[in-house]
Amino acid sequence: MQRTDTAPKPVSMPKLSRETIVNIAVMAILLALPLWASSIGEDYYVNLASLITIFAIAGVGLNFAIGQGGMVSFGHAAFFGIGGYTTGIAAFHSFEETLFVAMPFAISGTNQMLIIWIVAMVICGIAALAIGAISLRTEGVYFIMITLAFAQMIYYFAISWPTYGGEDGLSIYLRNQLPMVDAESALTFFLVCFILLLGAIFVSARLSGSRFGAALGTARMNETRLATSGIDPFPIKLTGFVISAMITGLAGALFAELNGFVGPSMLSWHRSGEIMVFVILGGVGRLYGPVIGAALFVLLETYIGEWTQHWQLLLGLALLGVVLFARGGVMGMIAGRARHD
Amino acid sequence: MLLEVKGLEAHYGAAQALFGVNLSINEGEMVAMLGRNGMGKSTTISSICQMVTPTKGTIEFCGQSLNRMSSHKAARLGLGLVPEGRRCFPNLSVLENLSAAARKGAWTLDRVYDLFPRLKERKSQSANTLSGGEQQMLAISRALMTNPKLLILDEATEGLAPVVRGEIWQAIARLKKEGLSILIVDKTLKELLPLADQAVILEKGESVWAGRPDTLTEEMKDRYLGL
Amino acid sequence: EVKIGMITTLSGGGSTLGIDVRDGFELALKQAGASDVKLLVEDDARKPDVAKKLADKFIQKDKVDILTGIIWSNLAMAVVPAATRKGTLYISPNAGPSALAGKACHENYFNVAWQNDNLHEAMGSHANKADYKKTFILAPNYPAGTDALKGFKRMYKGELAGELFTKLGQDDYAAEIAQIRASGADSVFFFLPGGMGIAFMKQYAQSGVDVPVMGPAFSFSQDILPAIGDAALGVANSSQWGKDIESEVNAKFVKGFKEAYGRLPSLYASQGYDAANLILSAMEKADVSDKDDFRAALKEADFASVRGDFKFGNNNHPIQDIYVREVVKEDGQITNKIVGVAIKGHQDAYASKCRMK
Amino acid sequence: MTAALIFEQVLNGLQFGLTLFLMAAGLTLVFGVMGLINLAHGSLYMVGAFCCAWITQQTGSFWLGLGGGVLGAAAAGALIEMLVIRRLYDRDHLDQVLATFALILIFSEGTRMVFGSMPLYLNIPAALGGTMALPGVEAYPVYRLFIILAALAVAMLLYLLISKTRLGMRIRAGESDREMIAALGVDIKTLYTIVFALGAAIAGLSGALVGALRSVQVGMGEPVLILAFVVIVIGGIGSIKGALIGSILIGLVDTLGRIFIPVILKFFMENASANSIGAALSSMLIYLMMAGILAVKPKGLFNATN
Amino acid sequence: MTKPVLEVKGLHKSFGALQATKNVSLDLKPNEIHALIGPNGAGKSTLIGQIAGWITPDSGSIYLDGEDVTSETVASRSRKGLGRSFQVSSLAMEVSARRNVMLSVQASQGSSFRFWKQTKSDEELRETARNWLRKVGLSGREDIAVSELSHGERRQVEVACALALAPKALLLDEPMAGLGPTGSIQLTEFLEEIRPEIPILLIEHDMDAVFRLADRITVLVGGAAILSGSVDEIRASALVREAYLGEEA
Ligand SMILES: Nc1ncnc2c1ncn2[C@@H]1O[C@H](COP(=O)(O)OP(=O)(O)OP(=O)(O)O)[C@@H](O)[C@H]1O
Ligand SMILES: Nc1ncnc2c1ncn2[C@@H]1O[C@H](COP(=O)(O)OP(=O)(O)OP(=O)(O)O)[C@@H](O)[C@H]1O
Ligand SMILES: [Mg+2]
Ligand SMILES: [Mg+2]
Repeated sequence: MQRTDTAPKPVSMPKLSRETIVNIAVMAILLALPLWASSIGEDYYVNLASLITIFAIAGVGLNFAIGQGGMVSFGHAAFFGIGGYTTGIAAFHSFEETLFVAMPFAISGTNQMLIIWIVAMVICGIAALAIGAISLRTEGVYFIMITLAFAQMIYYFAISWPTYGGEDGLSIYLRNQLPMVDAESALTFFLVCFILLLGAIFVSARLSGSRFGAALGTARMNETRLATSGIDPFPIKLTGFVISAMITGLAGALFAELNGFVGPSMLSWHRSGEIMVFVILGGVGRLYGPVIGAALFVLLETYIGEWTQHWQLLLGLALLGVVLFARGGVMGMIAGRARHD
Repeated sequence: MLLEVKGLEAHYGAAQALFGVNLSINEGEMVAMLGRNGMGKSTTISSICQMVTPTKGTIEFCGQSLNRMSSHKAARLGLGLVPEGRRCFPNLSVLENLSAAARKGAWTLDRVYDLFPRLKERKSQSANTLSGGEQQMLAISRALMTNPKLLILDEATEGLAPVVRGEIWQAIARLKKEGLSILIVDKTLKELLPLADQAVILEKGESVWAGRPDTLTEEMKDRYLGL
Repeated sequence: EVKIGMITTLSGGGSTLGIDVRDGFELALKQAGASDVKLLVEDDARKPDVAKKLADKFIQKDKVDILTGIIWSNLAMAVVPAATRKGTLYISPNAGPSALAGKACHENYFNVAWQNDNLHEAMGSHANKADYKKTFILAPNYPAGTDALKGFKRMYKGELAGELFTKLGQDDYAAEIAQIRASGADSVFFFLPGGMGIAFMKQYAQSGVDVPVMGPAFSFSQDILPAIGDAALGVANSSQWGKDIESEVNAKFVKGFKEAYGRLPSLYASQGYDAANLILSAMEKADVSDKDDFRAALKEADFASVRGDFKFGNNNHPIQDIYVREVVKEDGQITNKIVGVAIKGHQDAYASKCRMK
Repeated sequence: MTAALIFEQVLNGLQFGLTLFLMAAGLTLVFGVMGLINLAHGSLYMVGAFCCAWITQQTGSFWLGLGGGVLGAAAAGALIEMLVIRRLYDRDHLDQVLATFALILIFSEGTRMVFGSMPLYLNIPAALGGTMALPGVEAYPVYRLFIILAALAVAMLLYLLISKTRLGMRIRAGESDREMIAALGVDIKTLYTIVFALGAAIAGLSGALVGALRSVQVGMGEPVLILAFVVIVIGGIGSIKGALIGSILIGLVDTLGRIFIPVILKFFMENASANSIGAALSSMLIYLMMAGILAVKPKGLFNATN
Repeated sequence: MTKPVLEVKGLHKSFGALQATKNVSLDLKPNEIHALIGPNGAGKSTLIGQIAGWITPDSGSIYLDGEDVTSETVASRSRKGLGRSFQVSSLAMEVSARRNVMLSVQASQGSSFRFWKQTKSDEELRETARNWLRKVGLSGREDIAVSELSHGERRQVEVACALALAPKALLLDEPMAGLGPTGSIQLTEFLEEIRPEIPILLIEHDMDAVFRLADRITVLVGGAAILSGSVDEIRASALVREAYLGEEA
């Protein structure tokens, strides 16, 4: 029924779309730089790459909620922080050789990362189940604000809870351990983070393409449609929210390991905003968007900070430029509008 | 000449929707725009009202070129739009819908209420809870309240009960008799054609025929309108 | 050559403290004409993880010998334990959390300012001297706040008219002031750093309550006094330094600071100045590449502190006199004047928990 | 604890709530009416306070400063509307969050570059200094009463503007369908600039008024901003009435909570822990209340649409 | 007598002072098209809303295949076999027509909590969706985003979505609205075709279609069902002429 000026797309589509090429390039650079830096003994850059990777995982988590389920959470710092505190508290008890809970059964601390990750994700999942069950009754801006409210509650709780340091936070004196590898080594730790990032992206992609993903995506686009098709939106969205929180929680646990420190600033609304910035900068709903977003943000923050004391002004201008002139984030700018088959 | 459109082309993103539409309306005339689904009738209307920016062609209204004019300025020259899908302001009451954009002139609240008494009954109800037909009446009235020189009706009788449809046709006939110029798109040719002074047929985004409605042959109706 | 990495707060809330520390530090280097010191300064924006990242950068990339500059306890806790454990020296020009003075003390960590509780303890001791019997005390509900009230109570012998923890960042104190009025207190001690203190003092002055107020120097330091204005006049506050301490080095510092930056120096500037001078004094005695030597030289604290006598205790925290200052107007400018000594040769309460000798 | 003290605390809560309302009013106007999440609203509050403090310092007149604060914020608002905000109306909330987050950074750093890092001096005018006796309260600061009155006046004017004037109708119409209201001949672009500047002016007013009570420093807008968001969400976005009720509710709950929770806890536990747990609880209280209200009424207490 | 597939008993609904549904009882039998007509604002959409579960009735009950579903959610009614279209299309606009239909197919096949298998390579799911789209006359348009389809085509997608649920009963709210003459005729023929399998409760202002399709017509005025009967009975009623049809009958 309509004509187009130019022939739409060449018939023999090249196998790799532009987005795929960008994705591969970004991941290759993210992997190659620390390998190179480590080879010349500059662990600082390796840690910087780990930081980007960890932020990217947090972003992948939030992106699943926003990009797939349309749940714009302004409280994901809660999960990031809970993941972090799980690590911090486990390490604290393991270091002090005290028990976390004595009654009704004894739970001691641990310094095994694998266990900590699982526990952190489970706790985040439970927290998200509770927060989501209440928050998902609301929508739009109300959802943004109620998630913020829950995060703020946890933030104030952490600040005034003396056992684990309150505002001063908790130091992790020794990085926790992984079986068979030396997690203290910057490069090894980076590789672990990188593999987890790949895992998070893979899981997120798989889920998005599944029947569950189809339902979740429809919940974002048109909830009425979803219900009319016979699928209750609420449990679908809640499940999506929980999965998203668990991924972000894992990132929090890694962040604590990287810094050797946890504190309430992991839970603050600025942190929620930053995770959201990673997602938007990279491009909402783009699988690898958060990687680009996190990399860009960390690099801007690090390098503008070196130039000038007024780096926040430049950072602000840079962010503003991206929103105004690169619709759909950096990925949108490079690879065009998102396509859903 | 009240409105003159020449060689109009328009795009949605990369996809071209209009490929050259010509259309002219004289003072006091009622012109029907005909065509099957998706042939570009609504797009032509949006282009006239500057809601879609034409990529080619000229639009002249009251001797003034509308090209590149912003939508509100074009409207103030005297375009009164009843859009496809009604688009009443859902969060405003009926009364507020009517008065928000009203401009001085012959059409007043009383006259509109006279035309559609149902609206008076519902004047403080918010528009999102009106029934479909009530919303349609509201949309027409809202356009009248701006006291336009040219009333543009896009599918103004869609989804209306037969009696109401009858009423609306009567109202349109009355408006025409009072000398209001009208550009109209509607499915029900049975009621439309007897009223119209001129008709234009769009086919795939192009105006392919223009003339008096009674000169429309059955063969053309079949070919262009699917009757 | 000695490479020093300074991580401090130069943007966002509380940046005046960081700026003063930096300026004081740079002034000392300039006055000493130290050409063999390379100072790198970066802004932590008051975020623990940024501070941590900067510390990594200074240690791993720039290979600095000494770190310094952190203002806030929570940032110090994020940076110091790991850095000192890895063998980097850390000289604190401000934050002195109790953990680092006690159980978690470390030979590579030196604090030239105070242990966090010091000024509060001094104020408690001052309250006894001023013969206050019923003091109302308040602080924000976070570790520094609870430590502050603990510190005050450690010395104070009178009875408490009330004890309140406020929300961190709170800026309306009408409700608290009403409680003070109703409590029948004969004095008020508060620890509300930054904007919280400004808001409290202004509102207190407007409230018509005329019970005398006292607090640590933080709410009356030169960087915020002008913002409080006349409402601060007459308030007693404790500080280990004052610009009117009579010594050659202090005069040189105050004059130099005014000339270089066009404003009066604050307590924080004096701490930055002392930190730099401490490092310079050690550099004269030892080479920084020999860690043990250099540490020993630092511990001797053989430098002229702007506050007068200064030495380190077993936990590398100062043993020092703490003064009582009063807010006054001098030539139309609001500032502090020393009116007495609150406590002499004071050492912090955590020193005994530190394993070091 | 006496009845008089409780009454005074209620008054304090009310007053605290109304200062919040001043901030929330402009926010809900822009947020509800134009559908824009403006995180930079706190920056406009800061601009108002800084302009007021600076002009007061230069001229010695608080009232000139107040006027300058309002105008300065309005001008800043109009400027960012035309340069930035205008491009965000038809974007989703995410883009708005990011862009206005960027504006916060720009404003904060810009203000620091102009005025330096030190807090500025701004005190209440002598005419409004001092206290007066109220029934049940022996001495209540006059300035706080003045703020109460100012907030109520703003509430009244805004309510009338939005719900009773044609300007208000057009603004609301634009919220649901900008394209359509423009097609009916309303210059929605200019209208929105005006509304945004109006919202900014109210933020500036509250910054100037409240700044004299608190501290005028970079970043002063952020804590208030979050509270103001809480207020308008509780009240129902876009509803001036909701913002008013919401802010009073928050003011009362926060004030009474932080005073009485420790008192109540002291019945159950020793003093020190009652104090710190009470403080912890009361800082979480308003968020707890917000979650509770939204769980029951997901669109706030007074939703403007429906 | 055959058992009705859908039965509504004594339904009441008020919006404030306005009584939008007044004691309405009606049923839908197998193999029939039951048309619901009435003036604008008579409460037809409100009635459909209550049957589908979007609006909670003040009193009365709704039975689907003999089971009381009055307190069930929208989704569960859909799963139990109630398909519907909306007066204004409600689809996921950003994705293709096929994706919209696939969702209904997937729901009809059971739980959506399947996390791993990719729908893209689920040929059966895609094929089924394609079949439904072909049935409503949208072959060749499956992979176009709904936002790029015309008004009329969207209506067809919506009907396909409803059919894909393999419903026991179909609620169609003005499916002809926005369709040109050709489209209306096609859709009429199609509904004719599925009538033997799926009974339809049809709201429509297009009287040509109603008179051609309906086995039974119920007239709703002011929230109440004032008359129910065959096409001829309704055409003949003076009351209906006056309240609704006007000159058109
Ligand atoms: N927002 C849009 N984006 C992309 N394409 C569009 C958009 N609106 C319409 N089109 C396309 O433009 C063409 C013309 O559509 P238009 O709505 O003008 O037709 P019409 O004659 O009004 O049809 P109908 O009778 O169905 O209302 C159609 O092919 C349609 O698919
Ligand atoms: N949420 C509501 N609040 C108040 N009144 C409402 C609400 N929903 C519907 N109404 C009113 O109930 C009446 C019935 O509306 P309904 O949409 O059911 O009519 P309808 O028969 O479908 O009309 P149409 O054929 O025009 O679509 C109308 O007068 C409408 O204004
Ligand atoms: Mg059309
Ligand atoms: Mg209807």
